[in-house]
Amino acid sequence: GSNGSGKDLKVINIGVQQSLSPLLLAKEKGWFEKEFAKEGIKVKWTEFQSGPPQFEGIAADKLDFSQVGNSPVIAGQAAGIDFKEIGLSQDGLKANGILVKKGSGINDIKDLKGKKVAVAKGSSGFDFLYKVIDKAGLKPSDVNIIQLQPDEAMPAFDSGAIDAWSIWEPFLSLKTIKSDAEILVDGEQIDRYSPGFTLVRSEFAEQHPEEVVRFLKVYDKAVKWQKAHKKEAVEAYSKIKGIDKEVVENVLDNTEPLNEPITDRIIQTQQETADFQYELKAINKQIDVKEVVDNSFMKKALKGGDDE
Amino acid sequence: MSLSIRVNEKAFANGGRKTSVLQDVKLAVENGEFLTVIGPSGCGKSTLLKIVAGLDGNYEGRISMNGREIKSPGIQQGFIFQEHRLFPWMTVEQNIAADLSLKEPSVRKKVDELIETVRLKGAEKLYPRELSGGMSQRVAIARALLREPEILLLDEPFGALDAFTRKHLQDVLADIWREKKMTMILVTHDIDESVYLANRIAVFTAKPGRIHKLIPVDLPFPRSRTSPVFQSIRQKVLKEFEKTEEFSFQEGSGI
Amino acid sequence: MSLSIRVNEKAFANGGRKTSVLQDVKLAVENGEFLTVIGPSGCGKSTLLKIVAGLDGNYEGRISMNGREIKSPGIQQGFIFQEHRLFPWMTVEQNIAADLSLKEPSVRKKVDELIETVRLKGAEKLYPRELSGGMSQRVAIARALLREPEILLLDEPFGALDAFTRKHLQDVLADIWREKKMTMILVTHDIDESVYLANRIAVFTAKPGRIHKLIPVDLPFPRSRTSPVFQSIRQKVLKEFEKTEEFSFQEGSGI
Amino acid sequence: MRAVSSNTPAVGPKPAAKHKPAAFRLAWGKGFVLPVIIILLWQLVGSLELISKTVLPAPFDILLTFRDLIASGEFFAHLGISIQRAALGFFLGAGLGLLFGLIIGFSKIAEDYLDPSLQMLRTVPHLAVTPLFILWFGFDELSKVLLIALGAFFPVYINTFSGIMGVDSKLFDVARVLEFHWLKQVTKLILPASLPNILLGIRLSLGVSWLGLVVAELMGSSAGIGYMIMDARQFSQTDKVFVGILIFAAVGKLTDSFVRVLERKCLGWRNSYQGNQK
Amino acid sequence: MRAVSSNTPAVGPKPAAKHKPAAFRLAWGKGFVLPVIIILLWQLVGSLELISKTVLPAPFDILLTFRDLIASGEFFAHLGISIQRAALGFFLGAGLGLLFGLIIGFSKIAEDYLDPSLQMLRTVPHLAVTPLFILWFGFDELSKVLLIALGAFFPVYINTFSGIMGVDSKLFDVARVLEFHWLKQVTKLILPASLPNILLGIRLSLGVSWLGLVVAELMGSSAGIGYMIMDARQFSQTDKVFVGILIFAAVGKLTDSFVRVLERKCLGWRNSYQGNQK
Ligand SMILES: Nc1ncnc2c1ncn2[C@@H]1O[C@H](COP(=O)(O)OP(=O)(O)OP(=O)(O)O)[C@@H](O)[C@H]1O
Ligand SMILES: Nc1ncnc2c1ncn2[C@@H]1O[C@H](COP(=O)(O)OP(=O)(O)OP(=O)(O)O)[C@@H](O)[C@H]1O
Ligand SMILES: [Mg+2]
Ligand SMILES: [Mg+2]
Repeated sequence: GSNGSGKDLKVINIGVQQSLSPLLLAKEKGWFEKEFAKEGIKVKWTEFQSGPPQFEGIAADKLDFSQVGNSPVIAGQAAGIDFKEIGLSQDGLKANGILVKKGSGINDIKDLKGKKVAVAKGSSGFDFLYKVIDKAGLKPSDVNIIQLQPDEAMPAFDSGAIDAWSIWEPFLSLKTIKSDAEILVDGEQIDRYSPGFTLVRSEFAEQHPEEVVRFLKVYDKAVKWQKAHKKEAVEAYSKIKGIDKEVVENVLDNTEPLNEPITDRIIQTQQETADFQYELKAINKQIDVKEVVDNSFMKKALKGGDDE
Repeated sequence: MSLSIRVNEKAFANGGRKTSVLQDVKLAVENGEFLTVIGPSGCGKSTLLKIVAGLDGNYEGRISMNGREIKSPGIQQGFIFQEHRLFPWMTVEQNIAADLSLKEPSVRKKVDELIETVRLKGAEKLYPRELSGGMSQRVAIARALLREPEILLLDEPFGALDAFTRKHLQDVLADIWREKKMTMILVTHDIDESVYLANRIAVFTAKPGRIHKLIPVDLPFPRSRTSPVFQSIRQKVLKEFEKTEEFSFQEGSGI
Repeated sequence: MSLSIRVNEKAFANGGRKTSVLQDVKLAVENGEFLTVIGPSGCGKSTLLKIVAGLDGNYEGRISMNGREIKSPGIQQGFIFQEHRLFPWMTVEQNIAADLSLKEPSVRKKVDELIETVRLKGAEKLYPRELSGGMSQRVAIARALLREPEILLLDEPFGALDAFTRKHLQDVLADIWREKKMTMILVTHDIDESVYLANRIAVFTAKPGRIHKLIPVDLPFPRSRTSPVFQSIRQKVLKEFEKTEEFSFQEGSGI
Repeated sequence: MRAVSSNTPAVGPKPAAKHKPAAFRLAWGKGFVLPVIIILLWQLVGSLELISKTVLPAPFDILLTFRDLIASGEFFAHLGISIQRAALGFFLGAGLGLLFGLIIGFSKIAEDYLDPSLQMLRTVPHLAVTPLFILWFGFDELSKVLLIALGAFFPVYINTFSGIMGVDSKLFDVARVLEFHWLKQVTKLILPASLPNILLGIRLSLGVSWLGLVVAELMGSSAGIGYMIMDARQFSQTDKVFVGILIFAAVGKLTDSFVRVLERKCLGWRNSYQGNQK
Repeated sequence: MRAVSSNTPAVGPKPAAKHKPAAFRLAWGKGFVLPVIIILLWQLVGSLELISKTVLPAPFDILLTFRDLIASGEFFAHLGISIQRAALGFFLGAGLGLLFGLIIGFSKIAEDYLDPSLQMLRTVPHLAVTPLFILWFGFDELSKVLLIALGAFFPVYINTFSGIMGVDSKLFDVARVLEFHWLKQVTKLILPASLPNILLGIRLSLGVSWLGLVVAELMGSSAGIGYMIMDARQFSQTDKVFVGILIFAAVGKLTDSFVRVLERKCLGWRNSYQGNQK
């Protein structure tokens, strides 16, 4: 059934965030273009700085595929946006952490009490920070939480205006390599996933299921290529983004790309996060995160191999 | 019975207080008549002219031309304003042509003739800020003359001119008036001028402005300023005018 | 030898072309003298007055008062501009007081007196846009008189006034001149006026403006306009003036 | 056409002059026609569910959200702090703008040295300088107020400066002849003459101050309408975003109307302003 | 004090009048004094390593980054696309602003119905309406250009409108007496009379268009100076951010200077403008 419903599809819209994802590699190499050209479909890339605009794009039918972190996904679902999570793109175990300055006297998560900690609300770092606070046996009110976007938190962190910073990659690598910062705690240490997901717009998936599979296959190729050609991948990212290879390598180590079905373990973590966000009134209704998970495409993609 | 002016009342709200400026001004101006208006400063002459031109509709009364009420201004009622009112972004010739195109040969020719007439040869390309007071006034005169209106309303058009240019332009005006048979209403402070040009002189009083006296001037053209009849009319106007001053000012008139 | 005027050359760049407006104007004005200036429209009278006031420094020559060069304007050289130049955001009385405070009793008193003198009682609170042409001119006169300058430069101060108000203010001016012993330079188009007020009359020619003739007026005050001496001087001025017109205009003068 | 009716208001028999308040009310009413039509269409589109709610919630839903926000007290807390920030920033920025505009308009030397630098500063994007503001001023109220002030500065500055440049040199000459002290030159000549332009600058600045909130409240804030909007956007709570947008529009319009009333009061002497009354 | 020197330029013996080009060059030079001082101080601070490089890189480092960006061709690609977007947005926005300003300034009816809505639109924050733009116009150039146009619209609109309100009613009367066709009223009276204000609006609009790039290029863009800045910010490449900021400042200043030259040319008839030449 590669024809039929595929007939009226002229172009697919892929959103890519400004982070180091195999999607970028595939984009550079033109793999998606090549694959979809077989069906006469064009590929349109749109770059984003953060998650929420991508949901706006999905809601407006202007975006078909994208990759987003755990927190925006929950917000998107709570807002009633029609999408499906079709794959796990990373587990994010080491993608989140809390940075402190070396010699700052904060050596344990308990020391965060009364300290100024920067975090961007609604980000994965936000959720992570609350988890850390909980783990340390503190209450959120024990810590002076300051809401700052990453690029604003950075000067604040450098100038000592804040004591700690709950942040994700590539900032963790950047800061630890380029300046005198160290990671107080990361997700691995408190066993906290910050998963990332591959999304598809629901309507698109219903109308063009085979193209969704095709997308996952190409993405799988990119993921595998990155794992197999680590050096070249580092080289490529470094060139595309203009950042140091050393940093890129570190980032890649911490954020290993995946292309897998979404496991129950991940779903459970997500549900916890969602409940927690509801508790905080960040989202205004209770959601069941399972509802947006759809592993069927991934299963087809992974077992099918080369079906053409 | 061509131009009929009836202004029962014209008032301004000056700082909340209503001040009556014109009252019971009734005038019938014949087709082709030359009426001059004199009166003390601030008596409402300019206000009357603006009403006649259709520039000010807020009055009680009715202005009609050949039976039709004048409600809005137009090129049929030419107007030379007391303060020149040139467009500062236009040169002398552009100001005279105004909305007409100087590229049109007929306009060009007429404009050039008028520039000659008002003695502004050589100043065609100057902007208003580069003109002397009298030059600006002459531009305004040329602008109004270009349109050859049926009625021409002139508000002290020669006030800023020297004696000779003034006399020259008075004659120009008289010539045009006779040739084109325009109806003219001219406001002036110069009694000689009013006698020299008018068929009839309206002498106004002040506060509120009313017609004090209408004095006919039955002299043939061209008129001689030194002739005894001229001088006697002049004296008469002066006497009537003096009375209006007594109405409005208590202090000695200083003459 | 109080006020010495020497303008070798004053030119304007009109559209790139340099036009000479004044040439070789040399005048010594005595302390307490009353000089009137007449000349064809556009000959440079206002320009000269501005130079004397220190408003225009771009000329070749030198103006000095009691030996000191005048380089900038100031209250010692009062100026009544040809176009009134009132501040549109100030009422009549505020315009007269200008930078002085009306709350000060001495200023208040003088302003009230001057308003009476220029016959603007009742119009104190009006804004310039609510004034007639003549009223505005009188405000400008009052503003200049308030400061009692040493030299008063008047650029056609009575042009927009009716005959009686004009005569009244001429007398007011003559009184002030005699009382305060001011030096006055008055530009006018009214030959009668110039003879009535002046010690000396400067007749200008045009293109470029030069002094054509200096005519002394040796008449006692108060002067009578009808006296034969007055009339003979008037005739002389007229004749000299006529000559200047012939210099500058080819066409018939129309008189 | 308004151009045809520039008469000065007169005490005349024309009814138009007498019923001004009614006319005024009518003019007000007219202003609502377009918004009401748009809102009705919008509600229609929303009710027919033609567009996803997340992208464009219907007016009625927005109203409900608005009610909830008011009921919870959240709304007025946000509004209060935002107004405070915007007002502080505006007064600081517009005040300095007026001052610099006057100084630079007044003195050629100041213009030569300062104006080019200020013109360069004008097109430096706010979003790009926030890190520097945080570095220099921290993330407290100060840096937010300063960021707003930075935006509010320029419209007033440029309009004041240009207003002064536009003052009729003939009136300057009068001031010179009357030997106005420089202070009098400013208060009696320059300020009144450039008032139309200054008020215009103030109107633009008020708008900019208000808009500046969005960027200012992005940084280290947890209250304010700008924060509310951006926070709601993070969570795709579009109805809340729209409540914010509507408040921005309403407050913007209100302050603007206020300045225009001021304009009408202060510019009574203008020979031109009459045109607006009809 | 400039107020003291409002003479019209004259062909006179004063040397000042003759050496205008030199004076002009000098004035230009003066404008650089302040920036140069600031840059030197900044370099000093940078060289002494008083401030972290990631927060405030030294001018020299910025220069090096700039050189690299130029060498790689990346810079001109970004600049080109940004200029194109800003220019399109500006022409669209300012053009419509002029049109609406004229229409609404000309007709009282249009004012009553349209102006209140436009004033409300004016304070709707860009960042908050981007979702709507995405919905209506997608992520393509169109929505970016429209977003910029939205910002560029208002300064020209308000300045034009207010410029028309400020036209001397005495000149309107002349136009009525001469029975100007409405088109002539616009071209021969209203446009020239409000030109000073319109040019002012254009200056402000140019600035806003340029600034609008930052927000416009935040949404689904992968090229442009605004994108470059925000992208570099994501990765803490502060030197690149500063290159962007400096380009913003430089282009802003350049376009502004251009309009001011235009101003000087178009407003030669003004009796007041002379003040600026000295
Ligand atoms: N727009 C206005 N608002 C209020 N009052 C006005 C207005 N225009 C004129 N006036 C008043 O109306 C009266 C008459 O003014 P007008 O200009 O008609 O006088 P005029 O006879 O032309 O005087 P002049 O000979 O001095 O020009 C004056 O007292 C003036 O104060
Ligand atoms: N700013 C200026 N720029 C260029 N030329 C000017 C300027 N001011 C005056 N002129 C020219 O200088 C000449 C003299 O002007 P001025 O105003 O001194 O004449 P005037 O003798 O006062 O005339 P009037 O009696 O008509 O007022 C005129 O030809 C005029 O065109
Ligand atoms: Mg009058
Ligand atoms: Mg003159």
